[in-house]
Amino acid sequence: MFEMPSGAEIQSIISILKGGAGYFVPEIYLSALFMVLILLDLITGKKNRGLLATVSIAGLVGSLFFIFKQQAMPDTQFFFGMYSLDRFGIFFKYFFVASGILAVLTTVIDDQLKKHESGMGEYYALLVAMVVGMMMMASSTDLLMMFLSMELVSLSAYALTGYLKREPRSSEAALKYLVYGAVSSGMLLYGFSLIYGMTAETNITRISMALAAHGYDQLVMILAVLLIMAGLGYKMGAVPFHFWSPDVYEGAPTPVTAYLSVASKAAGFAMLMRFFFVAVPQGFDVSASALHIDWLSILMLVSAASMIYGNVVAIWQKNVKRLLAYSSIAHAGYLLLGVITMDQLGTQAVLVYLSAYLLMNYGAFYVVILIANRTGSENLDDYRGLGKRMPLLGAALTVFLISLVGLPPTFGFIGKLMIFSALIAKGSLFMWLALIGILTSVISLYYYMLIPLNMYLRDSENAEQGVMETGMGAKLVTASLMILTLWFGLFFQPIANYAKYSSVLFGAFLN
Amino acid sequence: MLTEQLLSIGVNHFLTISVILFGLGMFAVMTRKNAIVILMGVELILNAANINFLTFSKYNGGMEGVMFSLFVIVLAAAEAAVALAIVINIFKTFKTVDVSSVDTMKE
Amino acid sequence: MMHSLIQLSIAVLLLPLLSFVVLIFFNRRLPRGGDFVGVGLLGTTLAIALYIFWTVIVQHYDPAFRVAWDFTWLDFGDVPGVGPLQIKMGIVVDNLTAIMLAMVSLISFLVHLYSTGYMHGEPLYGRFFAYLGIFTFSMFGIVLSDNLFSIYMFWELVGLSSYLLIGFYFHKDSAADAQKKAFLTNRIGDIGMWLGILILYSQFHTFGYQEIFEHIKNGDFHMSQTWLTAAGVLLFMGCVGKSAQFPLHVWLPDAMEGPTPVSALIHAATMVAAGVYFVARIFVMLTPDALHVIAFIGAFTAFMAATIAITQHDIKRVLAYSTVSQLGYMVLGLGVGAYSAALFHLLTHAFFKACLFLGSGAIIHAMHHEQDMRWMGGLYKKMPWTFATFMIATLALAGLPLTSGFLSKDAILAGALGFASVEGGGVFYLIPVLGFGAAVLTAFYMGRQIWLVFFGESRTHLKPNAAHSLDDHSDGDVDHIHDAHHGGHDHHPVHEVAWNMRLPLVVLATLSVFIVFSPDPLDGGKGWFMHLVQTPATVVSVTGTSHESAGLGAPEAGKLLATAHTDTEHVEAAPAQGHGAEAAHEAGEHHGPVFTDPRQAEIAHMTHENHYTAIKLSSIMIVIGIGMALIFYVFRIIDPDKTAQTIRPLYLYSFNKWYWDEIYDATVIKGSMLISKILAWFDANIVDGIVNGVATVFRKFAFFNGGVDKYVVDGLVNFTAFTVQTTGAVFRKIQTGKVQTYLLMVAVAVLGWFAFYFAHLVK
Amino acid sequence: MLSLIVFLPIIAGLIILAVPSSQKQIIRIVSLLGAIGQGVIAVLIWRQYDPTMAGIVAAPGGSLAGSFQMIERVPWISLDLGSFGPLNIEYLLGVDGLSITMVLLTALISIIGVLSSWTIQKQVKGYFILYNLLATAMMGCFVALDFFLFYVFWELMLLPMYFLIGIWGGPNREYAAIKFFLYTLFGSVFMLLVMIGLYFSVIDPLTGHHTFSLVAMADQANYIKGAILGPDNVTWRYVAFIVLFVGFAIKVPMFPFHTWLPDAHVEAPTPISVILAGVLLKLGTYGMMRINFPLFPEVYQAGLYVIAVFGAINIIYGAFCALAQQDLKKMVAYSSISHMGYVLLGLAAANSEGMVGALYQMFNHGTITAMLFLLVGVIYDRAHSRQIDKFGGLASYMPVYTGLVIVAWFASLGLPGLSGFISEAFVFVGAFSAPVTRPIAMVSVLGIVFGAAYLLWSLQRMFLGKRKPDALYDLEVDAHGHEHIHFHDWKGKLDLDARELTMLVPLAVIIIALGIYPMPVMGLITTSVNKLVQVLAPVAMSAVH
Repeated sequence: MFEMPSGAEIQSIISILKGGAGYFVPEIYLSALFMVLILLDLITGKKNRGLLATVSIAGLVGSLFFIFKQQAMPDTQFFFGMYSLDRFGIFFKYFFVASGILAVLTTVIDDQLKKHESGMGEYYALLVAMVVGMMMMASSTDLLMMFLSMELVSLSAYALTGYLKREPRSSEAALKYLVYGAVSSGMLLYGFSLIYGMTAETNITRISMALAAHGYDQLVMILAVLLIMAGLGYKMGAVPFHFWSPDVYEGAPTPVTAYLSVASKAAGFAMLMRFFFVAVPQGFDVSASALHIDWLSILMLVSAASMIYGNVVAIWQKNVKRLLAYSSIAHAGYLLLGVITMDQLGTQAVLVYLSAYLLMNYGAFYVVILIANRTGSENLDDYRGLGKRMPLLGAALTVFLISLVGLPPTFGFIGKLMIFSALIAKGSLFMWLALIGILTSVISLYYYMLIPLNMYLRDSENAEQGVMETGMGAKLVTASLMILTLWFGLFFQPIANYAKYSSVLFGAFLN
Repeated sequence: MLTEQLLSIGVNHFLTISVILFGLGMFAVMTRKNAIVILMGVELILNAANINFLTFSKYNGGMEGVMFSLFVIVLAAAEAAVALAIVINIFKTFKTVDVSSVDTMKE
Repeated sequence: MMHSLIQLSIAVLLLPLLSFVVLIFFNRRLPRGGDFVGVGLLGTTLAIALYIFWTVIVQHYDPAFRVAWDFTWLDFGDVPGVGPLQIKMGIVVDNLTAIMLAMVSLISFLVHLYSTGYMHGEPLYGRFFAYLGIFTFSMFGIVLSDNLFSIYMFWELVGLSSYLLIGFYFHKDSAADAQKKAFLTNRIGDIGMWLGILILYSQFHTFGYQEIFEHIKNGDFHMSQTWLTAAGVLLFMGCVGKSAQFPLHVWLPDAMEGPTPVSALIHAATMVAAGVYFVARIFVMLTPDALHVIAFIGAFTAFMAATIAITQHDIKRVLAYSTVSQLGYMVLGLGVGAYSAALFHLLTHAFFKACLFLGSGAIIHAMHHEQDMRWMGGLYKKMPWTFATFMIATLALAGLPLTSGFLSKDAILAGALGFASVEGGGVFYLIPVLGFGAAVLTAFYMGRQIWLVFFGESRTHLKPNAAHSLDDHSDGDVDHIHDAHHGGHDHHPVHEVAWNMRLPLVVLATLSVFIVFSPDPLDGGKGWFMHLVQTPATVVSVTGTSHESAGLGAPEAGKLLATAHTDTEHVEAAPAQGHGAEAAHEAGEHHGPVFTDPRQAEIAHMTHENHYTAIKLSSIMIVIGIGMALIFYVFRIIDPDKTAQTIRPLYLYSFNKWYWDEIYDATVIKGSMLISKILAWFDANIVDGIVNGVATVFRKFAFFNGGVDKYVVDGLVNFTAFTVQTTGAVFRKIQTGKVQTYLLMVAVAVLGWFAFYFAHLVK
Repeated sequence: MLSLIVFLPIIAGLIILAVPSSQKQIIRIVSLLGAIGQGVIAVLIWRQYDPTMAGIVAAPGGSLAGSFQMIERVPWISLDLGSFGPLNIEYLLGVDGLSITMVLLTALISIIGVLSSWTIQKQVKGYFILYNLLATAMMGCFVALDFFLFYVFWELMLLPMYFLIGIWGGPNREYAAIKFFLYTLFGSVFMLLVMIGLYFSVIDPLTGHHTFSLVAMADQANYIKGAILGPDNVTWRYVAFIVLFVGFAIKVPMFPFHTWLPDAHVEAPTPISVILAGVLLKLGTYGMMRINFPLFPEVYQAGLYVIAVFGAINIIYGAFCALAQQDLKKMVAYSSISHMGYVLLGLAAANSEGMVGALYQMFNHGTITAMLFLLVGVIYDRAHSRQIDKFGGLASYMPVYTGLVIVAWFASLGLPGLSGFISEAFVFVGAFSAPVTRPIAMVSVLGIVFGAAYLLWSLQRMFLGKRKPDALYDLEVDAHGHEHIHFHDWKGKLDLDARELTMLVPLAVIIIALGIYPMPVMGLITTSVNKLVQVLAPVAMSAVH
């Protein structure tokens, strides 16, 4: 039934591919970087840490150039509609590269990884691979591409999580992550298959057309959406698909934790928004049932659950990494609020919130790593009296946490402001969600403040009280992150405007 | 006779099978202790999806389904590789491949 | 252009303040504690006050004399709904003011002088004069105020100074208690007064007397007449507190904890009279109903206090209760409409009661701070001057003819009789009856006091373990005077006091003789006072309308008032004119005012009618009283102690001051303390987290730093904390650490969700 | 001018940041200079201020210049929100009658606070940095006319306060600090929602865009029909009002949201108590007058009675609780609850007398309570105890201290001639003149007695009566037979020393002066308050007379 394509056809295909490649430069470039890193690792022996780090940072920074060049290009779809180039995607490309750079920076200061005996080659390679994968997650417009990119991210993530082979918690985290991830992606895949079955299409734009044209069976659609939500929810770490995240965040090497909690979550959101805004923008037709059933209502429940669950459970944590893990679940909930409004303002809000989250969460983890290097512990009780012993870090961490709570004058506050603005702009429709968000953020204050509470209000039992010195570079990074968090808290115009500019998805029509 | 029966096999049959496979996979994943068996369960899930894709691409026409299943198979292989590495590592550190006994981090 | 009298009276007002300021800051640096500053400044004040008195009273001898001056104190700008609103402060000088100024400054000066002797050697000698200074200042303030707001301010300021002076021996717990009691009791009265002021302000947006009276006259009072009565009664509550009327009289006797000069100045002559003065100021706006209340309270107080006075042992307490009783007379007088009589009594009483207190002070001084009359006696030889003056004052107090007291008290009683006959009702005769009863008792207890103190043998030696009981008047703890004074007092004989304490006695005694006030020893009405201080015409319309217009909407009530006013005039035209004519005829010899308000006119008339009855009756009463005193104490025909035994319950009832203190303590004080305890508990345990109970429950499954979780519980408000915590605790358990459980959860979630939608779609 | 007075402390803070933490004296002096600078500017502003200009709302034609003064207006943020038009946030400062008094108060209290912080020895550097941050935030709240800016300052106060209580506080400080933080945040997060809602409901007549400007929001004409808080959306307007009110009421603090206050005060170090009682509480009522009431006048009118009831509860309830306290500082804390009740009552009167009384009470309560807490601090420094019953007869040994205590105590119980009386009096005058609140006013008058009761009682127990021989101090008799007491481990002067006098005497002078002639302060506020009353009660106005 399939007849072979003629030579001419093959020619045309190749030319099309060539044409598309022009829009694909950053990804190609980063894949190259990936290769380079592996080769470097093979060539240079064990003593290559500094080298690899520098190369990967240099490479990542270089990629920014190509991304920048893409801004001039018109929004388009290529590779037979498999992949798209639009402002939304570009924003996330910047985002992931930035997070990649930060990941490298956090890696180089982490003592755990320094002590890691078998080299770091694959580590940086995998890091870059993840960047590529996430970029593709953000830009792919075809179910197949989405699945592939997501798997790419997941596989590298498993490996990175289990990178500390001697560390039981690391391995355990890897195992859980793996099993959980595999099943979730399996569900996602099954959901995709159902969609494909209903529409005979894999390109999301055409899917939405098909859905609009021929209609579909409600029940199957719901099943498909639920399964897809399971897959995406796992990437975003949203209740009730979050279960992996606390354990993985706790077990993984801290830089990886930071990376996962920010970047792969963001990738999940990018994909979520693209899929739902483009493939099923109108939700479902509600005529079918009295109860207003559509994917929006599912998202609402997910987001409410995430906000409540994440914050409430975080109160109980005494391990800082785990605490931040739970809080990241809550933040997924806040981000979903922006998605629910399903308009440009909401998208803009999500983008702003994400960039805020990038700064503050990375800042927090950065300081946590620095502290862990000194005290060798991530337990809340071991933070006692640290405020006096490392003044800068203490202050910085406090700022990041305040920002995570969402108090002015920090970037986090702006994120919350935008999100809630988006909600309230919709009138009283989403007010109850806004209320949940507000109240849970009060709860979040409590557990976030536990850290400064221990750092400043309590004195450590152990005798030595001297000031703990940290490297100049580390101090510099911390300080700059802190200043940025504060600066954008007061002058967020550029970022917010850029987010507005970027809140345009190919093939999606947001009011 | 036989051919008729073969011809009378429709989408539903395939879908039923895939659902069964999916269910079996989930069941295996949730109940089996041995990590390897769990991975098998994952394979079942993926292949259930594959069956869907192939069925749909057969009955809707078009190649996307076939492509999809091909890539899935490839990915499954890759995933298995990573998985095995991790499982081996687990065995090294925990001296067991019983997933349910690997629960030092909780709550 | 400010009237010269105003300037002078401002000087009068401020000089004592100056004395206060100087002394409070520099008393330690100045020689002799700077007492000369106080005395000197007060002397000047006295001179000025007397000059004012001379100009006002003697030069223009005119009932209607009045100069006023005011300035804008607060400017509220153009208030929405009211228009331009200014709060003015000002002073008014009329006959009454001039008289009060003279009286207050005179007594104050004498007390200053007296204190230089009496308080000599006190560690806080200088500060004492400072306090006297601020008291005098605030007292002048009350006298001169032309509006309710400023009088209220000075009202509380005298409260403060009395607080400070009562507690002058603050190291004595009794004194500390007394000062607190005095201030709080007064505050209760002030609440009423303040509410009264508020009622008036809320209607007229002004505090000035004249404006308010004008408005009322014009029927601008837009609430029901009942409110006006209420306003009157409430304002009167201020007087109840300050002038120690029942039920707020309890503080005055305790106030005797203060130094005796203070008792003389503040708690006998001036401050306590301020209440009466204030009622006189607002007299014209008091509705008949309000006046009835006032009359009854006055009468009851007069009688009750007298009954208590007869059994007290402490020389000062007897005088204190007699003060309360006499104030009762004055209030009674105002209540029955005997306006000028009451104020007349205020003046006379000020002099003879001050004289009595200073005399008792001299005695106490001489007796080395012995205050119990049971251990005195036979002093008339040793202290002739004191005895003489004390005697005159006593007679005045008892109200014997030829004394000032006779004139005023008799006028009041006459008024009471007149009032009763006008009101007609039998119950109203209770007032004169109580009045005369009090007269008997007054005569009796004063006779008793004179006898116990001055006659018979000295009973000092009879006192059980003297040394000890001296110490309960002065805890030997941080007290230097008493070392100075009764260091081995047995050796020193009792002797007459020095000139600076004797002079005031003489002056005051002289002022207790009838001739000062009236040429006719039997009729104060012929005197200058009664002429110059005449009952002002009321501004409220007559009785009856109050009931009709009660409960009507504001404007209607206003109109109705106006009409009612007019037609009542029609109705009562005849009698009003009748009495008016007679009153006018009386006016010929009595200079009595002519009233438009028939009720006032009638009362004035009947008062005059009853004048001689009153004289006869009261003389009889006094004779009875003194007679009994003689029977009991001089001739000892009946042994008072035996009698006390036979009528023990009555005796105790009187001796324990009708148990008012106990009653109040049991109800008011204990009550509020209880409430406060309850509320505080409520605050600590209920409001601050209904959770605290829950908290304990919750701590059981808190595994986290015992302290910290408590913070959440109490910190997050009430049940929120609990919910948050528990849900957290429950959800936590979901995270079992077993990846397969997680997957199960996800599967369950997805399937459950699907089932939910399935159910909704398939039906 | 205003920017300077707002950010001067921050500048001081930055300078301190550069100073090595060993140089305690320099740090103190720097922040003192900062505070004094603030004071000087405040006085300059006061001199320049024209009391005839009303403020509250924009002058006819929508220009601020006609009604507010010392306006500073800089575009801050301008975003494109697509279909919602541009988001404009302005850096908008200005003063009117409501703020000018509070600015003066804040400047004064800041100076006092620095002086009384002199004795802080622990982590001086950090302390003063936070202190200056706090000072900036407070001042900012009072001069900000842009809701967003106000909110930023408002939240900015929380963190320094948290640490100042939490690090330098008493034994139970952690609890008090987190409690304060959570309570106040709970109040303010709702404010965030309302703020956004208002933003989408209000159009600035001049630009035609949505705006955060409080002045524009105060004019009901600027609200869009159909918007979430539009004039026709009654339900949400009520909700918004209540939410805002609770937010501010927590700061006031109003029963039943007051329980953070006693703990915070008891644990906080003296200067922080002074700031807290002197300025922060006023922010609650200021917020009501500036934001809560003018933005929702009709809801306010509907709620007068309730507000008044809560005011009365505060007055009586606070007084009763104070009566039962053993800890002197706790008693003072409850007394401020009681006194803020007067402010609420005055606000509920909705007429000029009441509002002027309330605003004036805010100022006076600031000075008086500051003095009270300073005095408590003095005795605590010496005796390391605040248990009322442990003292007795102190008047004999600390006459100057006792004198000032008497001034403060009597000012607090509203003695005429001292500033507290005037404000309380006019609160009552106003509340009684308004028919709605009349009955409540009559009840609240009881507060006068109970106020006197707890103050006099504590005065008696601590300063009068017999000296209680006690572990706090021992006694020695000198050659002249005069007795002196010595507090254990207190080396300093027994009676007040120079520094304490420099803090206390000015306050006493202000209290007395403003008690005798209030116009210097009252004259500033009357015009604005009259305007405010007009804005709040366009209907009720004609009804009064």
